[in-house]
Amino acid sequence: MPSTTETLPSNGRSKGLFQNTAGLSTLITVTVLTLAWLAGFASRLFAVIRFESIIHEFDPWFNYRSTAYMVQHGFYNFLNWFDERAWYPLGRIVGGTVYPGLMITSGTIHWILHALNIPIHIRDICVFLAPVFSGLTAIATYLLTSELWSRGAGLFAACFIAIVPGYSSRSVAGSYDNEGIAIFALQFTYYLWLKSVKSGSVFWSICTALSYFYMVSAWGGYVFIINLIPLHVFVLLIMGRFSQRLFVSYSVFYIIGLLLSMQIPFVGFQPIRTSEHMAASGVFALLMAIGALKYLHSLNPKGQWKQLLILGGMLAAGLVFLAVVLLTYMGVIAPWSGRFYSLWDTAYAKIHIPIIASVSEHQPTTWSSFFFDLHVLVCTFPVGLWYCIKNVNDERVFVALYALSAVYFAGVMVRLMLTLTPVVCVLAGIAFSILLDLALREDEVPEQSPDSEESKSLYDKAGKVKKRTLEAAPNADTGLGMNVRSGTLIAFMILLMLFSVHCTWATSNAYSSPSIVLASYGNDGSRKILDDFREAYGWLSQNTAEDARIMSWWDYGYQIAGMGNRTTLVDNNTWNNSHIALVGKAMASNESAAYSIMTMLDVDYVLVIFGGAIGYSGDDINKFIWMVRIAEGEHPKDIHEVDYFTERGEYRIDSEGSKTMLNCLMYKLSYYRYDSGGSPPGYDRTRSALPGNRGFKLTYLEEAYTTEHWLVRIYRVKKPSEFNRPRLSLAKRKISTSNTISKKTSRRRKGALKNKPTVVKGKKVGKLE
Amino acid sequence: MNFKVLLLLTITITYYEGAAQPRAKGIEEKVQQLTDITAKKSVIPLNINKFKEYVKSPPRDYSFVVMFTAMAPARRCAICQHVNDEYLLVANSFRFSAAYNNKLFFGIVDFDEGSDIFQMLRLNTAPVIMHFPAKGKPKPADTMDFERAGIHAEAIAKWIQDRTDVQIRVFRSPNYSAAVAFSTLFIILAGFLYIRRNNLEFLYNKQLWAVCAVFFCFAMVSGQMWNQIRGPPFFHRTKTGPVYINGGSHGQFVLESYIVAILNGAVVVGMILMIEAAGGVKNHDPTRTLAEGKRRRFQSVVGLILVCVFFSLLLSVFRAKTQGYPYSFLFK
Amino acid sequence: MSLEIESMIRYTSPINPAVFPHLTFLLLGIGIFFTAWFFVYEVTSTKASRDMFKELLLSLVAALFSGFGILFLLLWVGIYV
Amino acid sequence: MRLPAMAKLQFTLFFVLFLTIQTLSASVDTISSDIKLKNVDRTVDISTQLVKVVSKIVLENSGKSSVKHFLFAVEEAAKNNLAFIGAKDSNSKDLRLAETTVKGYDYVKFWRVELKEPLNAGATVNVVVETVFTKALQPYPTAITQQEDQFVKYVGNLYTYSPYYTSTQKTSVILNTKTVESFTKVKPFSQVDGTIIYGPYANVGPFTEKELSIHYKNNSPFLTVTRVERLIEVSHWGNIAIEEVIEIEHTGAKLKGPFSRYDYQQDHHSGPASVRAYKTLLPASASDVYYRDTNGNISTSNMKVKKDSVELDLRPRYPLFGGWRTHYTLGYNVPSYEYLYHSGNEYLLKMRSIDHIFDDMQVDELVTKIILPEGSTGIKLNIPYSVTRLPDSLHFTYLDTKGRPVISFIKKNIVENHIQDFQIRYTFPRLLMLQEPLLVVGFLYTLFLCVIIYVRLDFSIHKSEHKD
Repeated sequence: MPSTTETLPSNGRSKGLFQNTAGLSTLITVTVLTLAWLAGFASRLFAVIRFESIIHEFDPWFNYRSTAYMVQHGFYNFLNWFDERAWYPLGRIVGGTVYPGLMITSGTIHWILHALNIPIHIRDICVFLAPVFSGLTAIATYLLTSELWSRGAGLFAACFIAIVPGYSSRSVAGSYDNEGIAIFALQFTYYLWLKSVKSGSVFWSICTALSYFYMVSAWGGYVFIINLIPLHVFVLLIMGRFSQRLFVSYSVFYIIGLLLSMQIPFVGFQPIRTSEHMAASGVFALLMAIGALKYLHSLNPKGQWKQLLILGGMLAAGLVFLAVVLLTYMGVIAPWSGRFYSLWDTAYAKIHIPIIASVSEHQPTTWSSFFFDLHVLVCTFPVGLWYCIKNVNDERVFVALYALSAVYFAGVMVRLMLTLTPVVCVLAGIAFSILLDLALREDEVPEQSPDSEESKSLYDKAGKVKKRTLEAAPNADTGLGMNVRSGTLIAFMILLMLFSVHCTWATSNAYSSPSIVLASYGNDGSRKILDDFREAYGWLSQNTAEDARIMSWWDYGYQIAGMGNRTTLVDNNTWNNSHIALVGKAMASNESAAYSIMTMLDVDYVLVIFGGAIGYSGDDINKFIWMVRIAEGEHPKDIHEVDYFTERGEYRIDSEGSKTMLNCLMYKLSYYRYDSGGSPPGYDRTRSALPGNRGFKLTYLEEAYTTEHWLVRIYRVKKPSEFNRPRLSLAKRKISTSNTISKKTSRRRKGALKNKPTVVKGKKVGKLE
Repeated sequence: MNFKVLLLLTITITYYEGAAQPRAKGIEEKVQQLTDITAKKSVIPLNINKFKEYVKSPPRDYSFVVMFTAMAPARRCAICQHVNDEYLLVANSFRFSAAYNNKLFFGIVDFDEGSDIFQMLRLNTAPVIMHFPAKGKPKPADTMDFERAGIHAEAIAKWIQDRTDVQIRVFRSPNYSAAVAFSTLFIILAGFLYIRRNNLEFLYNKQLWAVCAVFFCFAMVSGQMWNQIRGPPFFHRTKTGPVYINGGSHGQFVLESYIVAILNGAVVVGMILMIEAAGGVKNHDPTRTLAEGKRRRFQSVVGLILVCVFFSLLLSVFRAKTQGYPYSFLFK
Repeated sequence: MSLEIESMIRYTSPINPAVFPHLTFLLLGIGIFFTAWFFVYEVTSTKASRDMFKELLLSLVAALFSGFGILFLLLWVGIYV
Repeated sequence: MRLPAMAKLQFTLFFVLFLTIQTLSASVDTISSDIKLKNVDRTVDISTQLVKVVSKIVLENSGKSSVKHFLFAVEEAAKNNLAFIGAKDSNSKDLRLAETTVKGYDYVKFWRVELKEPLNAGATVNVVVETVFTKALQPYPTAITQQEDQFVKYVGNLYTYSPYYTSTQKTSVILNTKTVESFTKVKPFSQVDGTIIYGPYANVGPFTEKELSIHYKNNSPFLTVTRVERLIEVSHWGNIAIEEVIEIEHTGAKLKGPFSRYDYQQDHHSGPASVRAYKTLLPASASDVYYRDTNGNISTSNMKVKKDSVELDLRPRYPLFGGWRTHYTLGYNVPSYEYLYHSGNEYLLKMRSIDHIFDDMQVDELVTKIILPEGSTGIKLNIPYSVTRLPDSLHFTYLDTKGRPVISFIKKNIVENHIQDFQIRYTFPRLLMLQEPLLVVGFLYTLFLCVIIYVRLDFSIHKSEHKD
């Protein structure tokens, strides 16, 4: 962390140079924040330096595509954009199903730059948006923390969040996703909220509402805000910390925030119709009730108001709660959505929503990934929490709640580590600043005790250090003493060093691969670029019909649309489970059954990812079992997960594998004429096994293209007229194949072996015997 | 429908056989008896004779699902009870469902009644749920695999549907236990507060709250949620002795998470010690005696050692789990 | 056609592209130094101890040097304006 | 958006058409009877995707008066495929050519070749006329599978097509292959390895046509550049940036049936008609070359620096089979002293209007845009061959205020022989070069002024200091 280590020298440089501490503090703050910004920006550029300025894995491609669309066609056309390239034949109303904040942000930047005749391509703006915003996040964190504790703590927190892997994991250059800007909006909203609670001014609460509006437009995680702030208010009420300031700030924020948030097409009426938002309105009602009671109390200060107040408050709370429950049962308010519900009932998703469970980032979090993402912060932020609670006030209540809820969510889902990271940085910053502050302060400070409340910050430490070095000797034995202090200092500098190197390492090794371009390293350290994805998408975009429909598993939908510019059936916005299940069914069923599905969806090409040749583990065969599960969820009659496992319940693709597995479409498309890939020929490096069913022929599809390393395989679905047998017999075959596929295909394969002993087959025969 | 074809086939065959050997019970008779028993209780307890008669002997047009278990407390089979409940649940919901027909029956064999059945089927574990198809011998897939499917009633129902195309919707009597527990807890709490209503300042004891919060953080950060969802073993036993730390970064043992929580805690305690030694955040200027100075020096040194040692321990544990992690501090 | 190609001389840049990086570092360095000085002066001087002329001078020098520095930076990275 | 541009383009096209018609109607020639072709030695090179015809003509003036020029004719069938025509005399000096017409022969395309010095009566002169035809070779069969060879059919004229009487002539067709399915057999002819020689034929009258058709194997790359957009950006800071946006299609026999990566990997001879890679020659001084498409860099390419050129071995993302297309962007920088000349404020840019893309290339459409520095005036363009000049436009980029003038012209049906220099003259006051840096300086200075004013305005910094 260059920046924190930078702060002390900058102190040293500026020591005694100026007397005006106020200006000096501003100067140092600005310097540190700038350095934090630079460090954060620089530490996110590994991907660009190693590869190129390119949009990363999946969702960013959609964001990029819609941003480009907006830049080209203007904002209103974007809001009304009906994308017929996605979810064929349903299509997708993009304007109404995205959080447009991201696109608007980068679109605005693009517009400004071009107004200044700076012709930067929109792609580059998208690539570098997140790193730039990380700097803003650092500043927002600084503001938040200095509201909470002190400016020194704020600087620490800013430097932490600038480079902590838990945040840079989602904001490296190229990962153009909502989180990149949402975290900034989150922190800034919280800062403004604390400001408004502190000051109780309408201005700040309106600012809060506006920032909240930006957050709503940017990310679905705004629900976290709209539940955390009411929780804060509620807890304050319970603690008997009701005040006019609270009343004003919350009611203004709630009303304006509600109205603004409903302006986002995608959100629409959810804020008043869904349970996720009910806490806010409930607390609002409660606050109103208590405000009224307070007012009554103020009318007549005598009498048994206290009991009445408590009683009335409880009554109001009960009423609100009952009302919400009642409305939910009446169906006026939608119950919690699955994704949200799975946060509480942790087993829910696994049983009911395989699509959510299938995503790796929805898994619970192990301690090692906590440590990986937060390193030293993970074991220092409880200290900050401790002291925040020990000397509590309104805003520290808030940060405590923030920490507790965020840490719970992070425990449930790896993905929500993102919401935990900022608060961890804040609290750890507080902890470090307390400690170093004390370690650097003199022992007896009679004349400084008055201003010591504010001197609890970074900038005037160094000056004191220099001072105390002069006359440390006399009171060394009564106080901590020089050695201890310097020991502390050195130790913690080492910790921070470790933290910074860890952050750099983690960001560069774990979070900086575009996953579009793969790099394989030879023994001599030479790097080989595997560019198969772009090869395949480029082929699609150039050599297929404009309106060709590509069937693939949903992971690749956005990339096909973004790079291949072709129509897809399903994509990463998994809004229609049954459609995905249909594709899964097609992949999971045998060729003829799949063909009927594909003709039903008039598919022209099928695209599968096959890593067997280069040992790429994230390919479709490894994801296949999820396709089966999702398909089974919708079509329990036709697809049974059990059929794809061996008798012993293993999932394997070699000759031991189950018949259904060896004859399903996905298997055939992956291994069709796959005989290269090292020795023995046809050896699957990913599964490290020899495919069980080989040398088969495809009746209904033909290989259209296969990339250089076999990573992407594209097949063309033949038209009914193109079969090597009359159209009529198709119907017959479909009936007859219901449960005797295995025999049929095996017989057909034998026939093929006998009839056409080509070189390949000859080799294989040799292998088989 | 393919299954229907099979059924027809079996029926014809069984008819033929029935004609062939009159002394074996006719199919209708058996079905009749079974239906009668089922009318009384949804799961038919089987001893060796009944088992032979209803389940093994050929003329059958119904498929039989049998659970082999050991319910006797002497057997000390904890899971058996659990599986039994779920199994009963399935059986009942089939019994009282609209899809009820006499093509599927549920049986139960307790080890203490029918140990010879266990021997006959060469079973040496319990509980086992097996399906005896209407025709042919049970295939390996006819034995339910608890490891993969789990022992929930839904899983059993699903498995049954796989084997015999009979679909069973499980009617779980809604589970109020959680609600009840919560309400009781709430009532107790309320009552407690009501009793202590004249001195509630323990509620305002920040120490208490802080401790709770910090411990919650430790629990979460050490991955207790993961344990709760994934249910890993407490620790791993190998020939070379017990292993406490899971090798991979994607897994962890329960004990491991406790260890990590303790390490974190130690670091936190160390830091707090140092801060308190240095005078705490409320800088009440500390008393200036030599003894006091010594104590504070000692305390902060202890805190420093705690922080450094335990953090580097944590780091080395993490390093052991993460392949190719280059950095370490104090210890390898 | 006023003059023929033979009578013309080959056009080379007024500044040898090889020295762009050095120029960039030099000018930007000076520019940043003055900018820093300017800002330090701004934040650390009270409104009493502020000298308009000095501010203007500082900012002008800073602007000049960093302006040319930025230009050569652009040229160096390949944006030929 | 693009419609007005189209409209403009159309308008200019009509305008130019109109002009050409004017000129044509102006130049009408007659076939003088006293010119004879003593001997014509014609080589037809059809070993690539182009048809290059080089006819060495011995011209004889059998009349009384001397002649200054003669006519060269292109038969009706081939005249639409004609991409380039050029004539040289015996010591290979270029002769001036002008398109013309002849009464009664409207269907034929005539070119008037101006001789350097008039040909006296009875004298002879040697003239070499080179013509290049594109799209004259038809793949037959039109669709082949991955493993098959590509066969094409050439249909031409057995005799030299000429408005004059030809005494003796000889035609040798270069195929570079022995596998010839069929070819016209008119005695005397001989087939020596890779070449078919017809003739000599004696005494052929004017305008005689006889079909010559050859059906043979031709696996040479049939790549057509459907469109090139060449952007030349001149900067007076010593650099000329060139960017070419290229769209390529394989116009040989279409790929029939599946593409099998397995077969393609097994032996390197599989897919004989497919194009794995090709070489592009850049100027020797080209630096920081980039090669990318809309999805980012194309990592499969490597660069060899030769002494007289930079050879770029471009591999498209995927091999090109019949009917497959690809597109990419190729850009590089060259120092200005290579191509830019000046005296005082007068500048002259002398550059290739199109550069080498691959050997024997055929380009359907070329758009060349030249971006001159901001503030350059008096722009004059001249090009060795006729092009369609598009209306000038403005281009805005870094630190521009009123935009840079853009000169652009368009030409269709281009082959390698068109790689020639254009010249563009303009005046540019050198002081304008200071404009950009001063822009930046002014911008920064205003920023600083804002800061100064802000500090004067607002003292909340101090207040906020004391507050928390």
